[in-house]
Amino acid sequence: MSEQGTKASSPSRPWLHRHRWLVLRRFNQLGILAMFMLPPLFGGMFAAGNLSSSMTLDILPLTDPLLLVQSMLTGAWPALTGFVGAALVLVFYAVLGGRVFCSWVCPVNLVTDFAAWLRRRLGIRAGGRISRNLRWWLLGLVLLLPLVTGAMVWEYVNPVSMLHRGLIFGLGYAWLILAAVFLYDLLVVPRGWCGHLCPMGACYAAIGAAAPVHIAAPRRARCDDCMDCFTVCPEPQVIKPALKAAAGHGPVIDSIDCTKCGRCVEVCDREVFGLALGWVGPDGHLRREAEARQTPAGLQEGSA
Amino acid sequence: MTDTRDISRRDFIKSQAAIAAASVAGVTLPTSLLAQAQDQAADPNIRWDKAPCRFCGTGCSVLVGSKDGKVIASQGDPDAPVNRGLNCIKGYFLPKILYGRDRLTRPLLRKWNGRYDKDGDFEAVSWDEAFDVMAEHWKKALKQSMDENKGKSVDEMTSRVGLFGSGQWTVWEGYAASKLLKAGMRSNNLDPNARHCMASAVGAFIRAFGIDEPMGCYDDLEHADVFVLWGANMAEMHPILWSRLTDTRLSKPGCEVHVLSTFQHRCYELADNPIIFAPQTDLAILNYIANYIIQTEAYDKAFIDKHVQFETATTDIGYGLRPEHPLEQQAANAGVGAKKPSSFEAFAKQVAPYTLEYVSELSGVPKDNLLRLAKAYADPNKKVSSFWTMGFNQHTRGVWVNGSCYNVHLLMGKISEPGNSPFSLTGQPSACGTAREVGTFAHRLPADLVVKKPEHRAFSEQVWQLPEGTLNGKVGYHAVLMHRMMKDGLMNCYWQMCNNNMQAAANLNEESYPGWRNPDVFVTVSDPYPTVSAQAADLVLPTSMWVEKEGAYGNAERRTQFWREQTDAPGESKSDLWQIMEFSKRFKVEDVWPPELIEKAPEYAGKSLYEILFTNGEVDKYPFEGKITDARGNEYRNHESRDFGYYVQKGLFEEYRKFNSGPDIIKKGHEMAEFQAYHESRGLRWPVIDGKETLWRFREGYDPHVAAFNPDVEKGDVYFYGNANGRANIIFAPYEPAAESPDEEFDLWLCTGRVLEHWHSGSMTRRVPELYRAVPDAVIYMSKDDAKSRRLRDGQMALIKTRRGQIKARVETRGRNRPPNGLVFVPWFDANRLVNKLTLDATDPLSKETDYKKCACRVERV
Amino acid sequence: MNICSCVVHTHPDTGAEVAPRLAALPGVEVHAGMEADKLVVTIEDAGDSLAADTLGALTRVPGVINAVLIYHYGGDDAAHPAA
Amino acid sequence: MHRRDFLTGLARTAAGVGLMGLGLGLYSRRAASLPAWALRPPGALPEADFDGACIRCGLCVRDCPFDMLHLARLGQDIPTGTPYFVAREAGCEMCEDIPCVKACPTQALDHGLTDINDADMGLAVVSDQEACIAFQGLRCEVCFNICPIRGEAITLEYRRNTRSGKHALFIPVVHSDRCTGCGKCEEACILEEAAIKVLPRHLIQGKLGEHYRLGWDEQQRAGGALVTPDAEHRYNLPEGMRYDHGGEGLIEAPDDAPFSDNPLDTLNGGGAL
Repeated sequence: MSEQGTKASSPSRPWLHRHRWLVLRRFNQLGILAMFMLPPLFGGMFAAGNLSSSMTLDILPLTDPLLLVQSMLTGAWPALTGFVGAALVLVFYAVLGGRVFCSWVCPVNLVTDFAAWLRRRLGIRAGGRISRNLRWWLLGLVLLLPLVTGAMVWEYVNPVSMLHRGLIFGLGYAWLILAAVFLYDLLVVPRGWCGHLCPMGACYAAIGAAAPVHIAAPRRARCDDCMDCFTVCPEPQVIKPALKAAAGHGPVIDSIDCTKCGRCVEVCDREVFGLALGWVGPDGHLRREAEARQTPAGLQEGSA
Repeated sequence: MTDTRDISRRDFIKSQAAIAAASVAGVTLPTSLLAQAQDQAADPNIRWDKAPCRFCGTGCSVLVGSKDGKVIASQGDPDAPVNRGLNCIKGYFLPKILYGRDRLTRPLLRKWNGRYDKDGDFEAVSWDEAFDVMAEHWKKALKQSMDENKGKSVDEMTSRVGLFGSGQWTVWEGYAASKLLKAGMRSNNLDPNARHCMASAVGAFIRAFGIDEPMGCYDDLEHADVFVLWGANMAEMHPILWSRLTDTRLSKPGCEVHVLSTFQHRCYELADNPIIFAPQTDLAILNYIANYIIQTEAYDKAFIDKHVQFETATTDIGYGLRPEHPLEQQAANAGVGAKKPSSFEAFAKQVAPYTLEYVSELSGVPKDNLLRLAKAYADPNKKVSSFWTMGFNQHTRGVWVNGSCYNVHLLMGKISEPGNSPFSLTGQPSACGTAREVGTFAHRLPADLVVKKPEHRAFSEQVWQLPEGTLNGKVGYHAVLMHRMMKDGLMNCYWQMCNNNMQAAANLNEESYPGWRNPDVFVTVSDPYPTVSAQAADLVLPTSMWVEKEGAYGNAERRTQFWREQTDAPGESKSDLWQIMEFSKRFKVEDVWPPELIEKAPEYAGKSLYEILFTNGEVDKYPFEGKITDARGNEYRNHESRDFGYYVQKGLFEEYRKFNSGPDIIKKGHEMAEFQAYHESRGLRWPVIDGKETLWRFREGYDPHVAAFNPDVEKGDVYFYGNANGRANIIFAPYEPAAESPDEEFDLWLCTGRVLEHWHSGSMTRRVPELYRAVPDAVIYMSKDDAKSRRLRDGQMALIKTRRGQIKARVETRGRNRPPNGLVFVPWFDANRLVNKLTLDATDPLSKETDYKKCACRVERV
Repeated sequence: MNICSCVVHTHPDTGAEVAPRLAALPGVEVHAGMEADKLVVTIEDAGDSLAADTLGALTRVPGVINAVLIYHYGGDDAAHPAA
Repeated sequence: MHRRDFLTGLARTAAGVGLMGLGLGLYSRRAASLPAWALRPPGALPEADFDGACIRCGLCVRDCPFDMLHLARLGQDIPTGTPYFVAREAGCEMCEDIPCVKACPTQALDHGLTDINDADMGLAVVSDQEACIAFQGLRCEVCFNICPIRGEAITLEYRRNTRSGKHALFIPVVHSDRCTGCGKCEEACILEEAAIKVLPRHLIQGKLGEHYRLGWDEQQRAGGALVTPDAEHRYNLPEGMRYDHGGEGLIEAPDDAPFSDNPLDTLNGGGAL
């Protein structure tokens, strides 16, 4: 990595350096929206449809696997393009890490990040506490309802698909649901939607459970407990084991909840965090490193 | 003091009383009574008056309801004999044509830096400025014409000004225009858009019968046993007549309908004998029928011996293109209309080659269908009515094919009696009343008189109080020739009224547009709406339309119908009549007549054309009281009479009657009733003699002229008094190919026409939102096979090309028109897709009418 | 000008028979109700027989049980109310 | 204590989620109902199945070359995010290649629909004879003219206009077995309120009683009588009369008189003269 070996940079790092991942993410999120909204070029849309299912350049089909499964649970059988699209999405997120969707693609992330930022700025101390596992319950519910009712019930309220579709095809009253999410995140439960409830996020988390792309804290020794990373992290519970080496945990953030937004990497003045590629073992170490450690010539931490 | 208003008021109260009683008794009243009560109760302040429909030549009557100076309601006129309260979809929306959002309200002149400039943008100007600029151009052109005509006889005079009028003009507008151009400016360059419409029918009427317009009337629709439609899509173009024909077909045992066209259209739904023939082979089919009648000796020998004379047409007459066109160079007798005397035997020999086998092969029509058609004509016990419109008329051999149809009827004696009728229908509301009867053609004068005959000119000069030798004896420029002359710079002023010739004339790219935009030409367009023509003009004059003026139309069955001014036109709009008369004030007789002519009438020296033509003691004879009052006491305005100070319409009509009803007229047979009679009736069919209408002409009993011309006539016999010998002419004409046929490069026939929902260029109907929604765009009707072989599917945008231009339109293979393989049909109403960029300006050399039905095109994927 | 309407009750099943008899009276029109034996009738002044007189005459027509006046309009003819 | 907390928490969560599920389920019942004026694109599954199969991606909307399809927004009376069209605004143009169906990544628009003429988006019905001007004898027939299944889905029935006495009526008649519900007729109807309307088929289509068969259809299908054919009939008839058992009934034998009934025919015909 380029930053390897650099000394702790000055507190007055340029803004762009402190937000380089954020800028990239926003660029990515808005770029994807723009692709769907570009007027038809050369006789066809650049990307047609929306995140539920799309067709890019008349050749690349992409389909949301959770939606497809819901649809199948109602008893419907998708067309081939639907299957191919879902498979491509599955492979993509299985490799890159499922919740990359949440931080790099999902439009609701813009809303909830804004709520989080505002909350920090205004110093709002929201007191609500609900279980972060609730999303798994909801995922179960989302999958159960089609089976019982024969309808894709979640789609009547799903803020994620509603916002993306609304931005492309017209919002209607969908802004009310988005406003609810925003206020809920701002005033009731911090990171309440993405970090606690969203069943899509849960689903993507499950998809990327074994992904070989991770954020890690290879230079965790440098940590001065400034708590900057905890403040910006949408799923702060994922940092602690890797950063604080609790119970012998390795430096890799191995929780499937990590959205790989990279905020911790860029906010840390001591450059504690970085990327780590490879399969991770149950102890929070990359497997090959764990193996290497057993060999005499062990590699230094952070050589990822 | 019990007038009609009183009666209707009483009816209203009575219906209210009955409703009150019925509600108490708990019984239901007849709906008619309820409706009456509701209508009246809804708005008793609506003033209802009659008017003929603004659209086709059928001549349906409608009742126009106005309130507070605005037309707010309409209904079919239940007392009208033509339509009995019915309308087609266009008639249903009549009031809306007045209120399109983009009505023109002020004169618009192309200007640059405050001055007229041919390349400038349109700016609003006053009427004064508009007419000043226009008159300046006209005076210059007229001066040049006068110089060019110096020393020429009247038979050689040409003119550099022209007026293109309309079969939608009111009778008096046509009459006033004729006076201004022919009498005032000594220019015969006056032609109506009826040239595009039924000039061929006129030509054939004159050649066969010596007098214009059908011998039958719409009552033939109830009396015929067999209907034959030749190139007439009555189902869409004459909707109300079609419903009468359909009713007869449904209710009369043994009635049958034969439909002939080059593609399948709505009429085929009712056809007992559907026939699709190869374009142009109608000539051969008619000769086959004549041949069949002769071969089977079915002809009416007595009738032929007594009433018919045989002639033969000059052949190989070219295609009315520019003289340097190869087709004209090749033609042996380009443009020759002369007929040679012939005989029954010679005629029989001439049609003999048109055997069933040959014609079936040539036309692509199965023998059985041809035979069935021929038998229907040849059956002496069946009354046959043939109807035709543009399929016959817009034809490079239009006069021939019209005539060949008369041949068949005359061979059988099936003519001039109820149900036996060769009937040419018209497409415009007053193609007959204005264009033909008033004679607004380049070769005509009012009431069937022609400019070529000195005695006709002399009579006209006498009626119009002109010095001898005023009228020009040389036939003027017809519609197509006008465009050619403008392109060539030989005609420099052009005034288009009441039509849309930039959209309507053929070969827009090569002739119309270059002609109009020629820097040496000044084009004025009078129209209520910004049409394609207005876009191409130099001066646009806002014009009152339909019931915004007092008017008169003559429909296809010789019925003349009047209406009163119901409402004001928006802004500064004025009627065509007002414009013509007002414009005439700009010219002193010295501007238009050479001194030697003025010398013959010294009292005219220094006078304006307006004074000579309109305040001549005849036109200004009837005073105007400031309003027109009908029998029920309703009052109407009349903006022309208000401005000019006398009852203009009445004066013009009564002077016009001197041509058709005066004691010393040259051509009898067009007699009309007095002005007021028409305001009191639902139209009268001429000749009107002693107040009585004529239903079938040329037959004793029905037509009083027969006995007058031939005192020895037998009871119920015919006499064709239009010709001096009392006989009608059977004129042989052969099959000759079309001007342009499909070849390898342009492999399809292109046929153009109309649809039910839109009328002509759509300038009115496309401004009715409902009609626009019903049929928004012109499409390319083509066969599924033709579409498939060009990799086109339904609804796809395609390019249609000819040697002259190209347009884009969607492909329609499932629509109302189903062309056979090898032919496409494109309607011309759509100002966004000008199909006349594609068409060829080939005309019938005799009638000068363009063939819009045949040229070669290609259709390809965009 | 007098115009009035009334409901005329007839003997059972004779509505259709009675209607033409009523219609024969001056100024009388029968509009409906033949099948219900309740005739809806309007009466107007006709010549010198006034509507009121005709109304009285209705009851004397055979088959009629009684006649009930429902609506009366008595207006000035010349006024032409614009309504 | 911990275990108890855990269990209570679990129960609470489960109950909460269950309640939410119930609420969602109930809401979905209401939200899933499709109003009669909204029509689905060609090939759409029956509404109950469609709701489950459609993943609200809008690809059909994007691939419609005529821009007549819309995706429902939240707040409309249509299941949010599903495609629909309103016949009065713009009907389906019935593209031969059915791009909307091809675009569908699920089978919500049935990929088995390959001939657009088999589509079933709804059914047209002439809903108001008093308003429809064709029933009054006016020449309109816009619905007939615009119908893409020309002469089959809408035909014209000719009747006599007894009021005028000499005109025919051209009455539009919709045939439920051919109508695809494309909505062009309703779109084009020139009245202020359309008198022909396209509605979901289940709302208006009738059905013959299970037990009843149409005799003539059955006979045609079977290629002959289903029971023993009728015996030959003979009749007592006066001279000059025939009786056509299967068709016309009593027939007067052709008149052999040498003269036409109309003396004018004889006079004008000339004959042997």
